[in-house]
Amino acid sequence: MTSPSITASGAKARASSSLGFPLILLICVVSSAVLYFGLSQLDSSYAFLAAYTVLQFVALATAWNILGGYAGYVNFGVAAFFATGVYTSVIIYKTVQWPLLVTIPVAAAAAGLLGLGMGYLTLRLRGVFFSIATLALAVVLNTIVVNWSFVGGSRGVYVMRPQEIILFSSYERYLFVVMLVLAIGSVLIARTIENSWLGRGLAALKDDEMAAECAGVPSLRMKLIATTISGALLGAAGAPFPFFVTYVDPPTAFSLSIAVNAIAMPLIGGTATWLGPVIGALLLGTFQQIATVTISSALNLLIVGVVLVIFITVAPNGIIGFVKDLREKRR
Amino acid sequence: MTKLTRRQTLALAGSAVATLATPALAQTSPIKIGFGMALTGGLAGGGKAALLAYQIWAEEVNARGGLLGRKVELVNYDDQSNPATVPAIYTKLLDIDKVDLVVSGYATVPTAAAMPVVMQKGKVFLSLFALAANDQFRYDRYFQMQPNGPEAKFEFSRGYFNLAQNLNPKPKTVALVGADAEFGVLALEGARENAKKAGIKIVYDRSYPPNTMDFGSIVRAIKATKPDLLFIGSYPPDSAGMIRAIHEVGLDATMVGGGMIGLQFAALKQQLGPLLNNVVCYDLYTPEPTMNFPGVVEFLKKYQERAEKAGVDPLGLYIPPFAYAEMQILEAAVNGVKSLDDKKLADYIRANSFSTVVGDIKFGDRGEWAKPRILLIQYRGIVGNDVEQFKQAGKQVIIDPPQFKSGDLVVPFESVKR
Amino acid sequence: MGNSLSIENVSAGYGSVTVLSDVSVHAGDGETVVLLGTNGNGKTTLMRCITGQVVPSRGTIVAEIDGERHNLIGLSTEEIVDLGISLVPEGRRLFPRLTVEENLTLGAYRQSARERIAASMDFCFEVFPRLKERRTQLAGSMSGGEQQMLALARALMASPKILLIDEPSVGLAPILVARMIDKIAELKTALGLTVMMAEQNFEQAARIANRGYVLVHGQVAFAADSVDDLRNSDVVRRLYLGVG
Amino acid sequence: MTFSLDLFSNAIVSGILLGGFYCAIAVGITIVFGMLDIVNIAHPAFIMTGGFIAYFANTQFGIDPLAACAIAMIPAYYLGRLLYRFYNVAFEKRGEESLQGLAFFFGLLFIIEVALLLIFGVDYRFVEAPYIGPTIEIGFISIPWRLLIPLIVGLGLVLVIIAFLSRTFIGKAILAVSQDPLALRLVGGSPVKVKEVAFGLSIATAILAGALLIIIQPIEPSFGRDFIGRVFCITVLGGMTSLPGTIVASMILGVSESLTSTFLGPSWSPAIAFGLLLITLAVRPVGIFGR
Repeated sequence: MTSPSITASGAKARASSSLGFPLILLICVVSSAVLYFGLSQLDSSYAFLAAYTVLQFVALATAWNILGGYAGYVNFGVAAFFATGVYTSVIIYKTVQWPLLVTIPVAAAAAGLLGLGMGYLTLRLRGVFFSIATLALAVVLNTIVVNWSFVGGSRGVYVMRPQEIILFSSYERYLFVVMLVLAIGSVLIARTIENSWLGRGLAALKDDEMAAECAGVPSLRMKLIATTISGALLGAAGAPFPFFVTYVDPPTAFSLSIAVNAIAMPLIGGTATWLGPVIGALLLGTFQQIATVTISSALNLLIVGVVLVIFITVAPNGIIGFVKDLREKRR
Repeated sequence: MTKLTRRQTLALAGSAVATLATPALAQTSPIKIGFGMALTGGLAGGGKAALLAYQIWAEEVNARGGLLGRKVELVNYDDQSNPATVPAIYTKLLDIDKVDLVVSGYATVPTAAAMPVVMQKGKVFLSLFALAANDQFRYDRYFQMQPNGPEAKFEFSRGYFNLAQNLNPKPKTVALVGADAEFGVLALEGARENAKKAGIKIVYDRSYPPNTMDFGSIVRAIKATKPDLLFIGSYPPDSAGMIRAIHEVGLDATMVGGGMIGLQFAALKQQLGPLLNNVVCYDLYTPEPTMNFPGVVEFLKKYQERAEKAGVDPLGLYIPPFAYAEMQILEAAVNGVKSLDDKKLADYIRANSFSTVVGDIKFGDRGEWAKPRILLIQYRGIVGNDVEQFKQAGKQVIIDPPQFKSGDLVVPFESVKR
Repeated sequence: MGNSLSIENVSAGYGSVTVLSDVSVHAGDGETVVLLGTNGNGKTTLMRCITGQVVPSRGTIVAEIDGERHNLIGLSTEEIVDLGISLVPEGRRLFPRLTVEENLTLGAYRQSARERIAASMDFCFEVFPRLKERRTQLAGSMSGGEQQMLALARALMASPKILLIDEPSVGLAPILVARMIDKIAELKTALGLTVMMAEQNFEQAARIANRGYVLVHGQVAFAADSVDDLRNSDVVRRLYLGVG
Repeated sequence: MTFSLDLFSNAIVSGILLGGFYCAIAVGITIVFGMLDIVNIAHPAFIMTGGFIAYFANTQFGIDPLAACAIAMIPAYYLGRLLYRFYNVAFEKRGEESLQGLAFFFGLLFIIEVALLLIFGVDYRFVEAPYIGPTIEIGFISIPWRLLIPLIVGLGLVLVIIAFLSRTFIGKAILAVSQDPLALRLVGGSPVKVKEVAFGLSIATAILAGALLIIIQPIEPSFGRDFIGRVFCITVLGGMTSLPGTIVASMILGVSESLTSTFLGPSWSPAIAFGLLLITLAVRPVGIFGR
């Protein structure tokens, strides 16, 4: 019963890889260049900051999807990894003051390590147990940060942006470019995983873990790789955050809205392929950004909730799945 | 009404001609004041009340004919109590909406997140209840409305320990307890120092996490140390929880209270009612005769009439007068320099003293009030749970500082066992 | 007033895998019909088709209950059970963390059965005194034989007209298999049931069957009008009796 | 912190009192999440709804908060059934309940929370009742009625539900569906109908739990989020499907939080509770009472 579905997802993966990697890379580079110069034309740092927020969600949604979408392991503890990135950044800022570009890999490594550790601890758990364990992890980390005065503890910590930044006319632009690179990097990594033995293995696990194990898929190793990469990318996306808000306290770094968005966006876009989270994040992120500055009341959140529920109900496989269904029907 | 407004407008417009190159255009386009405000999430209670105060001010100003002959328009967005939304909100306000002036949202976190954006544009920045937010930035166009003074953390407990020190017999021990969040930690830090200075021994010193449900075990642990004084640095839900637990466990001490956020709000006053008797707490304004600044009664009346419809605190004693005063300062400064130039405005605000509904304000180091004015009040004669009684004088007696004092400290605090 | 079951030209499978092709099987009023065949030849799938767990890709399944004809295809499992067709499923599928008594009570889920729970339970305890002894024990903690008894008793609680039994002998010691088959025969006579039983154990099944079918690779390889015909058929001899 | 018998016994009592309340908030989750496999993370939002119903009835009509919510449990039960029917058609029938269903409840959590915010505003709300305030003294142990009532009602609620599940036919069917939905169909029961009843029951318990919450402390709409973790933690610790397990797990959580906050300092108590959960999941993933 399982072998047909494994081959099916394998076929799907091959189909999406019909666009070669160099071509995708080229598209990314060209589109980001267009985006950058397009935003520059607007002559406003608002565009860059708004885009930063949206791109941060692209990175988070993509990173979450590596474990949640491909392997079907729902990570509720996105905030734990994001905050690990945030606080690694804070620690580096308060001690050695390395530049952001050096901070990001360190933050990614720290969050990746956390992912590996969490994987060892919890990956034997199936389904919702795993999800709850990740939620607990976020609470435990939150408590540790609250009690750790060096990183500001519960009072929070100020992070000053550097005065000058080479090559860029403003720090907002710099932050934007950093997040753009992180988002594209995450997407490329996710896409590479999807088309590799790892992606096919994870898809098999998602279909039927027991059968996959019987068929010789090294499930634990695969899941550990997936949690590590997913965690690292989530952490990397958190590293620039202190410089974005300049003041970080635990409720901000462990914010529920981060977790909600990182999960809702892939679901709205579609979890099966790398494109789903990207579309979901672009749509929902942009929508939230617009709603914040237009509706700007409690209704804003209400609308996000309603949109989410409607989408989930009408298009349960996300936008990607919906479009695919439409095409198949037409055929 | 219309006639009056027009006449006023013309009168003010005359003065504006001197500074503005295009007075005709200026008359048609309003002065936009932008800010993000917490209308949802954890800070929304304060945020919505502050927004109402701003709105009352804007209506009044417009009824008087506006600022510099131009109407005033508030442009505000909901920051959802989430600092991550703030940088984008302020850049939108400044770049896209082209607001003329900005003020901060409610509380520290959103203020801090707005700082880099505001600083980059060189805007004058009045902030509302942001604790020591400028200590790091050292921005010279920043002014803060909460009367903490430059050394905020000591102020929340200064009056408390001053009074304690002078009691006879002098209290020997103090228990410190507070919420594990920004304010609680800060208030406790200050209390620790003040206790040391006053020569009072700390016998319990712990913080509890936000969302703690049961304070019984904490209060019991405190009671076991038999402190003479109990100083609390808490947030709204836990302020109520602590006071209830104190009565339930039966903790008696010379003085109980201190830095409890939430007791200033109608909801908690009403709920705790008689349990508040003899509790001491920091406050910023209470309707005592010593605080009868010009305009404050009228403002509160207007606010209280509209509070229910706006779904905000029905008394509005804590944040709204200061939010209103903030706008009064902005108004006075704009009228003073007859321009919207940020540098001139900042220089003017720094140099002058302002008469507002919360008294005379002069700014000092880092944009904090030059002289701190945190009040220590004591609840007296609270009967039942009627919220109206808190509008009267004599219920929230000011016991410190001396110049606003309206009554003497009454000791000891005795728990009500029912 | 007959209770019979007619399966005509049924094909079914899972996804792209076809398990049954063009199977026609019939059980007349009061008959005991046995489906023979080794593992993986489609007996369980056929049972699932009858009980609505698998929807056939083609063919018809019609049950006649008290003279009234019902088309079973398209009905849900619970609707089919509600008509008076009970299945003792492969692997028994008891509620392991409920007691014997609770399992039996739930067996009488049908509206018409619920009214006589007490009487049905008394009957079951009479037939299976062992269950009475263990009435408060959790079903999951009993031995295989006891569990099979409970599964059978639970199916009877629904007061069925047609009883389907899928592999009652699996996992049981030979002596228990014989006893179980005896019980089925006894119940069938007592209650006037129409029985369709899938079984691997030819000798035991043959003791109580009126007729039989042999399923091989999802097709009816042989349909016998009597037990003797079965015993003499080449297919059966090849499959079961080790005669070549 | 120095140890004393007085403190220790009071901490235990406090923990048990708190545990009683935890029972009431967790019982609904144990039913839907543990037994029916529905990850209703919007459950805390229903608890908040209950709290605000109590608030509304109490301030507008002077009705006792518990009485108000006891009445409200009836419409809540039917609302819950309706909600499940929608969930079933939209997600379970399509076999997409795990991920999409989760997101659905996420969205619902937001919608309810904001709806409460729009109706009741952002201020902390509270109720008045004769049992809020007084305390019983037994020797050196003090028991506030404010916490004792939730303990009694919370435990009572769980016991009533245990009795309901083991004594009634539909109750047994709910237990059966949690063990083997297919087997239930084979005896002629419709899992959908049974789950509908159970879901309605779970929502009804949430409403009552809301009354208990607002008796214990003032609430505001977004307060419920804090419970998501705690509630699931209790259910998992208790072994998912076991209601007695839920009681024990609630007590363990309550007592461990209380002991930690008395002797180690309160700021560590959430980490202790969740640490306990992480260890349980790692060492014995089926929980204390799991089989």
